[in-house]
Amino acid sequence: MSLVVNNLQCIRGEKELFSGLSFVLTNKQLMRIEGQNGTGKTTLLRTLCGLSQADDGEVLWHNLTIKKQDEVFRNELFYLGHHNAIKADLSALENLQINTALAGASYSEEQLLQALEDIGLFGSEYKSSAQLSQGQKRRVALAGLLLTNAKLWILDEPFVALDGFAVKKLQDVIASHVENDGTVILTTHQEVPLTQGKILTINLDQSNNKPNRSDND
Amino acid sequence: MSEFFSMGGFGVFIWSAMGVAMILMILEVFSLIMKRRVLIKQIKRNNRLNQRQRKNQA
Amino acid sequence: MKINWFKYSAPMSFYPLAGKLIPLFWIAAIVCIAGGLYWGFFKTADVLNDQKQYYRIIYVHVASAWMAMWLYAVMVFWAMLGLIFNTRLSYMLASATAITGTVMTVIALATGAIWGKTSWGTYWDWDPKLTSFLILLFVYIGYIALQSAIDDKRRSDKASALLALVGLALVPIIYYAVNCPDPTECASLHQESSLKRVESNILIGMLVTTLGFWMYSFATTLMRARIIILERERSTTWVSKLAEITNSERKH
Amino acid sequence: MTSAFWIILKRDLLLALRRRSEIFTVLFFFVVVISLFPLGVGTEEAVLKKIAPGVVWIAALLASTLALDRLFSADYEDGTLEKIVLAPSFLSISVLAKILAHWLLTGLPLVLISPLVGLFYHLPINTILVMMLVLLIGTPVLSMLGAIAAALTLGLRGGGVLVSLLVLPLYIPVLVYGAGAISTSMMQGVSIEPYILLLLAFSLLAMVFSPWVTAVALKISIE
Repeated sequence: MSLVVNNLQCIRGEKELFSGLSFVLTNKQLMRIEGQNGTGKTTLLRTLCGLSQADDGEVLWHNLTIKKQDEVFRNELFYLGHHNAIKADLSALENLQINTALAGASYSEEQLLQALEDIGLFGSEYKSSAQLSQGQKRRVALAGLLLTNAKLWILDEPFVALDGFAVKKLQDVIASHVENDGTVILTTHQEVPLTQGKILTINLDQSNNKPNRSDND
Repeated sequence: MSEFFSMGGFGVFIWSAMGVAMILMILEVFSLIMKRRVLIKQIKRNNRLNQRQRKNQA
Repeated sequence: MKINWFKYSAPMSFYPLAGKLIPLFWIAAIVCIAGGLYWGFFKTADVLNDQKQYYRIIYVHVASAWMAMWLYAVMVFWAMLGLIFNTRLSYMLASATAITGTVMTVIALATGAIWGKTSWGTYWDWDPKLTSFLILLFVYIGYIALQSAIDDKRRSDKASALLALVGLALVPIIYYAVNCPDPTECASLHQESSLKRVESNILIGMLVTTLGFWMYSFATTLMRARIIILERERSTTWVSKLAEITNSERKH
Repeated sequence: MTSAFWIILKRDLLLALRRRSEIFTVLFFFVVVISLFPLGVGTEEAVLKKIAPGVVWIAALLASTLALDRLFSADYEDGTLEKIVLAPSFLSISVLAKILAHWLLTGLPLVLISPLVGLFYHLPINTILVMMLVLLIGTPVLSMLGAIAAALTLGLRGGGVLVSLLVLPLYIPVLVYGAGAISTSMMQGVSIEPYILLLLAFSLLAMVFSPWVTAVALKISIE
């Protein structure tokens, strides 16, 4: 099980975000993507998911390009973007239930409630999400991580808006996923200590500051 | 001559049809030429700015 | 001679090639339009006597109407090529074609209205042909509006290309609907091909003018494509090395 | 595979139930438009009977486009759309669920309230029934074609107006045959069957192609 990135290039507008990006990520590995704002961290994550199209290069999962194996790949992928996918008109529990069901798994109400309690939302399960704070909404989205069977986690700034308790909890969850043969790719300024496994880092800053894009398509 | 232009009484219609077509086509070409001119001026200005910046940095 | 088509699918190679072709298309356009109209006005006196003089509108009307429809097909062709091969030049050509197509549709509608005043006594009639062209105009305008509403060029190219394809799929249905508002009568209504009834003398003028309009469309489309290329590639080195960019401003 | 369909359908209906005002806004818009016409063109019975088929369809087209803007944009803004795209099921199936929910919330209420038009415009009973039937067949086409335009204009400034501009010309066949069927039903001894069959054909064609095209458009738009 591995994620292979070959010679990836992304251009947005007239700016080349990155090019010639290659790496291999296997189980028990965590990759941190660093870079200043606007260097293409989110674009890279979205390209790895298949939400965005690369201008050049390819992303392989199980030695097959992700375009060709949509279903298998998406079953093994957990993606958390900037937005939490939380509906204000639904309760925390309903949101979690719908989001996990969309990802293809159904859980009993006890399991869902337990996940919400574990992430520190005890007492807010039935509250309308409109009443939840930004950090609490993020927790609802992250509660999905406690339940999912996905192998590959792609998390865009997962620690944003979380307080100390939730940060600690999330660090533990990520560490134990890596320990259990999982793979994690994330963008963050937060250290993630691992008890087992390996941390890789990519910095997108160097590939920036190119005045001109190459001439050939 | 005037007989030719009157076109048996249909002159107004015929010449206005020709006129409309011609005006629209000329307008299209004119706007293309103007757009290109403005664009080239912009690119030149940008390039000059870039060159100056590079000199200042050096 | 083997031509490397992939080479010309890159904007950098296409730009100078188009620059060389544009004057040729202009010459062809002017010669054909002038020739066609000359024929139409001076060589058809035997067919078009005083009561039928208004018929001369048809040279411009038919030429622009055919081009309006043909350019839509051309636009869809480039859009489809873009969606299949993801070549940027195809998208650029599709959007360059759209505006000339719109101009042709407007000319066809305007001259059609004037034609209508002379032959039916009213500028506008909800006749199927005029209505279809009005809808064609709406479709062109929708395409252009969508394209200009999206700032991100990649998205704007793909989204408008998809819209052009959807339009192509629906145009026959819309055309059928405006032609046969009553489906039971439509089966019996059999329109004779209008081309066959046209005198060959007039047909020559019509065809030559149409050819001229076609050449005109080539010229304006290429001009617009060059502008789009310059706009999008303005920060590349090849654009900054172009003769028109490097030469100094003219001194007065 | 089908589970995503039911999840999305149930969720959209639940959301609408929690925020009922949105359904009623569309419905009242429809009622307001049809009651403005008699005030504008006069209240003569013969005139009203003549224009009723066109009026009801144009009001339905406008009401349907009014709600299109929100079809995908709410999911787009809060990130749910990314979840739907990345869900391990066919995107076109999920899209079909969204379209069906949209029709149940905006199309079906119009069908149910349309007898009111009959009342306002002095239509005979059998014409009212025909009107309900053609609206029932025709309004899904509006939702399905509208979904394509809504997906293409996702997240754009002024998207609502643009959607109408893109989609209204595409609605013409439904308008022509939908209104044609209602007019014909007021004539003696003319069958409305050809109209109904054509509308059914449009409905089926749209159902086959629209979810697929909309899915492609969504993928382009969220990139």
